[in-house]
Amino acid sequence: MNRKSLEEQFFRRLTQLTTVLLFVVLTWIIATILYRGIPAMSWDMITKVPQGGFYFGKEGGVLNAIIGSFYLAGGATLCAIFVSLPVALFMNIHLVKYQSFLTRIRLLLDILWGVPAIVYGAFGFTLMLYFGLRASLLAGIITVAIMICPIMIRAMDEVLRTIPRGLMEASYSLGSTRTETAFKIYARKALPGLTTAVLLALGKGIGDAAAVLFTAGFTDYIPENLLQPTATLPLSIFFQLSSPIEAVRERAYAAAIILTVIILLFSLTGRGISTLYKKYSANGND
Amino acid sequence: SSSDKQGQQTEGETVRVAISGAFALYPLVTVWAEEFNKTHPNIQFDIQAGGAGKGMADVLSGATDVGMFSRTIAQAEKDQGVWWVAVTKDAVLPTISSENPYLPELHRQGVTHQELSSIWLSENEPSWNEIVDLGSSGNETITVFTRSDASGAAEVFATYLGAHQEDLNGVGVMGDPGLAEAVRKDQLSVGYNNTIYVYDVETGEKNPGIDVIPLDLNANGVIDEDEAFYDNFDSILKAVGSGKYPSPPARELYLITNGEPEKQAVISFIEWVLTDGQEFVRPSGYVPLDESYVQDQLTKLQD
Amino acid sequence: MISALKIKQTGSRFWVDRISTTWMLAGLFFILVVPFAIFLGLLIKALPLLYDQSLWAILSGTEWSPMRGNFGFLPFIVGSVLVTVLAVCFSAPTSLMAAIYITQFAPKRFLKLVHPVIDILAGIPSVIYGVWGVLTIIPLVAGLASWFGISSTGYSILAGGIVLAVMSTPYVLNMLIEVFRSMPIGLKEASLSLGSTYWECIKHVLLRKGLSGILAAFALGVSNALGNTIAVLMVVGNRVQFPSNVFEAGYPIPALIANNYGEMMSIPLYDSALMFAALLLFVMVTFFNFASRYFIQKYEV
Amino acid sequence: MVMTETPIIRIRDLNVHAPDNHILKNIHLDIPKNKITVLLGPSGCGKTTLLKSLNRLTDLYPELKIKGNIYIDDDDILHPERDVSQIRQKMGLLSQRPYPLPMSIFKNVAYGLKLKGITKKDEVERRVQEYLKKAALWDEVKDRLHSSAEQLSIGQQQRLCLARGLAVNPEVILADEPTSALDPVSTQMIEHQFQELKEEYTIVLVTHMLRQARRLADYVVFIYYGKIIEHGPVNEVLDNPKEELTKKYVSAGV
Amino acid sequence: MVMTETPIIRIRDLNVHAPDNHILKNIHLDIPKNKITVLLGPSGCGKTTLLKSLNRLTDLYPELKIKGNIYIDDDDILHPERDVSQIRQKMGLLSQRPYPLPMSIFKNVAYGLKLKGITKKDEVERRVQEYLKKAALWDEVKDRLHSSAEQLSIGQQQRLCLARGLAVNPEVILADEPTSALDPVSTQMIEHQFQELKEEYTIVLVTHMLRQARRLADYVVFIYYGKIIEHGPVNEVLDNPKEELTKKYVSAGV
Ligand SMILES: Nc1ncnc2c1ncn2[C@@H]1O[C@H](COP(=O)(O)OP(=O)(O)OP(=O)(O)O)[C@@H](O)[C@H]1O
Ligand SMILES: Nc1ncnc2c1ncn2[C@@H]1O[C@H](COP(=O)(O)OP(=O)(O)OP(=O)(O)O)[C@@H](O)[C@H]1O
Ligand SMILES: [Mg+2]
Ligand SMILES: [Mg+2]
Ligand SMILES: O=P([O-])([O-])[O-]
Repeated sequence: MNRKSLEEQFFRRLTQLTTVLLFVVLTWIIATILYRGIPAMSWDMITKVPQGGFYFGKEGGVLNAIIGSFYLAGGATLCAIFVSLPVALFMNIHLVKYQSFLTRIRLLLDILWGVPAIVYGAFGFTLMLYFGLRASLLAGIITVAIMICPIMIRAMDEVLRTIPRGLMEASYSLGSTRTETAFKIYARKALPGLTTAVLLALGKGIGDAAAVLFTAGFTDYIPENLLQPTATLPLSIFFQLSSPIEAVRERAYAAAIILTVIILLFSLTGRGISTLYKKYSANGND
Repeated sequence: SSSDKQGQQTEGETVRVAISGAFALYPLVTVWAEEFNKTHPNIQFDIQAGGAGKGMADVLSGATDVGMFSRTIAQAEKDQGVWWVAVTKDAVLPTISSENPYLPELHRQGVTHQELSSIWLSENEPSWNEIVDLGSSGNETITVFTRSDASGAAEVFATYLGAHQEDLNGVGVMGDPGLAEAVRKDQLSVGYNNTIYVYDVETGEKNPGIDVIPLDLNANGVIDEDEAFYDNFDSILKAVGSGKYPSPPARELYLITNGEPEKQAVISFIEWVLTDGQEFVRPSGYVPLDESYVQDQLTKLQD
Repeated sequence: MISALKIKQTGSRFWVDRISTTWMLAGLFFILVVPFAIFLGLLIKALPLLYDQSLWAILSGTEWSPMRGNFGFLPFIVGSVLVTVLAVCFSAPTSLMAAIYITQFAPKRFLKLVHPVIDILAGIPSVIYGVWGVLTIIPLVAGLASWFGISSTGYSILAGGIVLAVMSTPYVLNMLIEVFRSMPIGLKEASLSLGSTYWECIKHVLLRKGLSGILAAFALGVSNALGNTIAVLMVVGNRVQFPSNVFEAGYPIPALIANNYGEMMSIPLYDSALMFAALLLFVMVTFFNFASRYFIQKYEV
Repeated sequence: MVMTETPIIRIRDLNVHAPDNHILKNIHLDIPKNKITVLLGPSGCGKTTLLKSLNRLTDLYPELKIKGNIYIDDDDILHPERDVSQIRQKMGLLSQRPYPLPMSIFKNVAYGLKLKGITKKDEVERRVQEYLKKAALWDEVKDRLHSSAEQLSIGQQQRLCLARGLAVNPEVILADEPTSALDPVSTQMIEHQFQELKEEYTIVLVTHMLRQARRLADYVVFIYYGKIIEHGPVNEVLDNPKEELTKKYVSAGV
Repeated sequence: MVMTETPIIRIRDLNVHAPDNHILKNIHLDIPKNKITVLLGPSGCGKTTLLKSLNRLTDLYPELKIKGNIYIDDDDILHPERDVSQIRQKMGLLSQRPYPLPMSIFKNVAYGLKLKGITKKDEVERRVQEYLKKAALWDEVKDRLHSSAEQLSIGQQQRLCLARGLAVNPEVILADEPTSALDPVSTQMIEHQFQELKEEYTIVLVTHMLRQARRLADYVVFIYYGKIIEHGPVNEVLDNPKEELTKKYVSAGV
């Protein structure tokens, strides 16, 4: 009896400690960014595009990259949702009967998680040249969307898998079609988890520079249409970090703060919306 | 902001010129583009760094108009029809931490070509007293750093040592700033950096924490008067310009295109870079080309 | 009366179902084509190298000097495996523990706090992780090494593993949180009302119920780690060698690709070799996933 | 089943296998229209599986292998190509374990209406109220129609699912122990409801309460370990069972 | 409750609130030792919530606010610092909705034994068999003890949970409609079981079957909308109810 409660106490503490440790590390990273970035932060950073010699420590900001990242990550995430949500639902509703087929699909998707972003970049680059495109917002969106789709699908899939079969039965016995079951019941039931999946993929899409290095190009201007090249924050940060000027490297952290704030905004709105829609559902499936 | 830029447009349609390539040239080209824009507001430059090789690949595949390039152009690349023009020079310097315990000795004695080779090319890393005469002390091994990413600087430095980048030993660190940082932190290490990563462009002083190993060019065991030009940015740039600092590891930096440039915007930009543009080179921490050399390059452009 | 059951297949519901099913199928088809396309693309590009040298020579070779035509991949394979194994050893248990704490022990609003933090971390560019690693992990590892009496620059397999672990944590942790969050309360009730302690309930019931999800999260974490480039290459030392301990530098495959993709045009067979590297990584990930599938299936009830 | 009525559902040679279990064995059964057919049998004998087969919900369980024919309208619904979603709308199943949809109480019922194409707001409200009343749930939930249905008590969930199931207005109601979690008063009301419904609908009911069977059934089917042991009009089977097994079961009457 | 026996559980001023619902109102109740106390009341009146409070399973629902005192052997279990796992081991709850643990049938029962520290293989096997027999499930599952418990029929799951609950050998058994999904034969066997158990255990039983209450109960508590309306020895409450509400409920008897 006593041993049991000791064990319980031990693991409670252990998991707590691990969590604290993990969050110390994680906040440490965020703190590093803040610590180095705040001094370099200025209003110009978010209101101006780079002026001459920005990468030499002169005036300007990263508005081009902010807008570019919004366009690119937003566009790619939307495209990816457009593909991923239906696919994940399809797997868990239309294909429940074909478990072995599902296992294979999951295998393929998992493999895609392991393809380096740079290979997606090269892949997108080849496609882009094949279609006679130049580095552009469009090419970037397509590449990034292809890159984050597997992440989104698999993360969604893992969430949808936990929904009890009985709910599908309930929906079917009312005469719902599979589509209705998918989008009205399943998507709703799993909404917070789906949001997590989307945000996870968005993170990858907004933060990974390698794929866009090849396909989105870079520019100090704000793109006006899909065929123009676009700047992105990770690339902008990358270039600033490679500058010989200390002050510019510090600015990279300021840019990282901006990126952090953008993700935070996405995160809060995304999760906010999902709780709003999900208020009728208790936590934990039956 | 961008609307300002477009507001200045007076005539003609906007032309976009895409440039990509070497990190070494990236800051300077952004300055050039900005200055050039003042007189040619209808040209928009899209400039990105990514390494010399990326510039080459992009140019050859037609993904960009102009490449920035920071090492000698390989035969395989010439065979594919690349066209190039030198636009400025800079140099790669062997660097150490300013905390290095043997700094005074090093400054006095310098290192010879052969000693450098033994540091970067021999399988077993030498100790400090094999490089400099330190009496009984200095038997710690030298920590050798090298660039991990395929880069012009590394290739030029390796060429100086009679090798290729892939032959350089050492822990590979990404990027010039990364290498400088690694060298700065490890008292017993050596590395190599582009000049602008060693000296502060504004003050001309060496950046804190980092120092240069002078080259003992005549291998006489001491740094002579005319081998001592590492004090500040100006003197090293002058030495590079005059050829006192050998090339390699000094090098020319190029703009490249796929075949001879045809786009009018590209031609006039390169022309401007070789003429008016040269005045921005020195303040940015690069070495301007000789007058006569510029003429060479210009004729190259004109035929 | 029987015809009462015959329903005309008309109406918007029917069409919506048709259209959306087609759309779903098209999406699935599209996304399933991608791995094959990537595989084929890489294979085609890697063929010149395979014509030039025997596969065995490439895989078992230890010499890497493209200029001289030596393409030995063994050190890279070893580097990749080591870094990934280290990363998983760090991130899997911590993520699991943290997910358990966050979903089971901590007050509910803690999760609300945790979520944005995780989202942010998933989105921080890998260069930033790399720089952070250089600033903090490298000295730490160097110090640790000297404590063990080994001299190390800090740029090492261990540093790579740590940075990689931190980077894959948001993915693994997020998925684990979802796994635990979706556990039916009734299941907990069932175990608790038998008089199990909360921990016993977690250990015997929740972990088992979530087993396939947990393993899937780990497997995805591994895949993700195997393919990570920039951040790792900034701290791992990029030295073509077989590290004799974790404090030595190594050279994982993605780092090889990222370091050299710029130069591949200029050296014969180089592009082919780098594409082969990507292919190799692809095959390794595939192999790993097959293995983990097998493992998961074996342990599912 | 010897009966004068035309059967609405004809089950022929139905066999359902699980990997380690032969769940239903050679089921041959006709289900008459506008009658209440009650399935009786010990727990685990395969009643739920039979109901699910009628609706092809067995599709959701890959481990189940199902063979045989089920004709509705001379149409074999077990045919793999058959599109089942309309069949399911005509045959509402009230599952043994109630599963509220992840929405509010109101929307749970409105969902069924929406599927039928009823979307006008006041019409929906009127109907929701009507069905909740039919299911004897209205009084308890009228003040919290818009809170989550998942937090209802089990008995309330069962009634909610009944209301929802009635709202889609199926032709055949397959009810799997629909009053198992209900108190006598609610049970009475629901039974009354069923009696009214049978004028228009066909009802297949699973119950463990022999008295309920007596009160409601027109026909009774007694299943034992996956086999139909006896079936026929209620008084024949319950009052004069022919088989030994049936006798034993009936005499245990609770 | 006016009673001569020493109460094993004393509930004082228990109030449970949900955000939009006052579920239990001022519950004041003594539960006698070694007797069967039956909780009666319409669906949704709060019976399950009351049982869960006794076990502090209400902790799992953050939306529920619980106030008051529950003394077990003079120990207030609602005290936040109180270690509940011991309490829970003393008071086995059979939940209304059976939840098999995600393991084999055998392990489901063995799990309870393991918690008690019984791990010797043949001892475990013997006991698993014993409890499965007690729960009237052995015959049905003896050939597939090692297949997943989640695929059992609902009634089988209910009996499995009973077997599992008995295996931990609690002092108080809180049974929430333990026979709701069972056929008459199994129900009889389980009731018989309870009657034997009460020699050693205290049993609190929720049921909707008045006959079951009559057969089993020593004491009866009638709850209505979260309030205790009437309680007392079984014949007093069921045969001569004092309150109008109780009368109405009892007369509906199914
Ligand atoms: N977690 C919760 N949140 C909000 N309301 C709840 C919650 N749990 C129960 N309720 C409400 O409390 C009331 C009592 O529920 P409880 O489950 O105790 O009823 P019950 O008497 O067991 O009914 P039944 O016989 O149907 O099982 C119900 O009206 C129910 O809707
Ligand atoms: N998916 C499944 N896989 C394996 N066995 C199953 C599955 N579903 C049901 N069974 C088994 O088939 C038998 C019949 O189950 P079913 O649910 O049809 O019983 P039931 O007559 O409805 O019982 P109850 O009255 O307890 O609900 C049971 O022995 C059960 O264990
Ligand atoms: Mg059943
Ligand atoms: Mg209840
Ligand atoms: O210009 P580099 O970065 O390639 O030296």
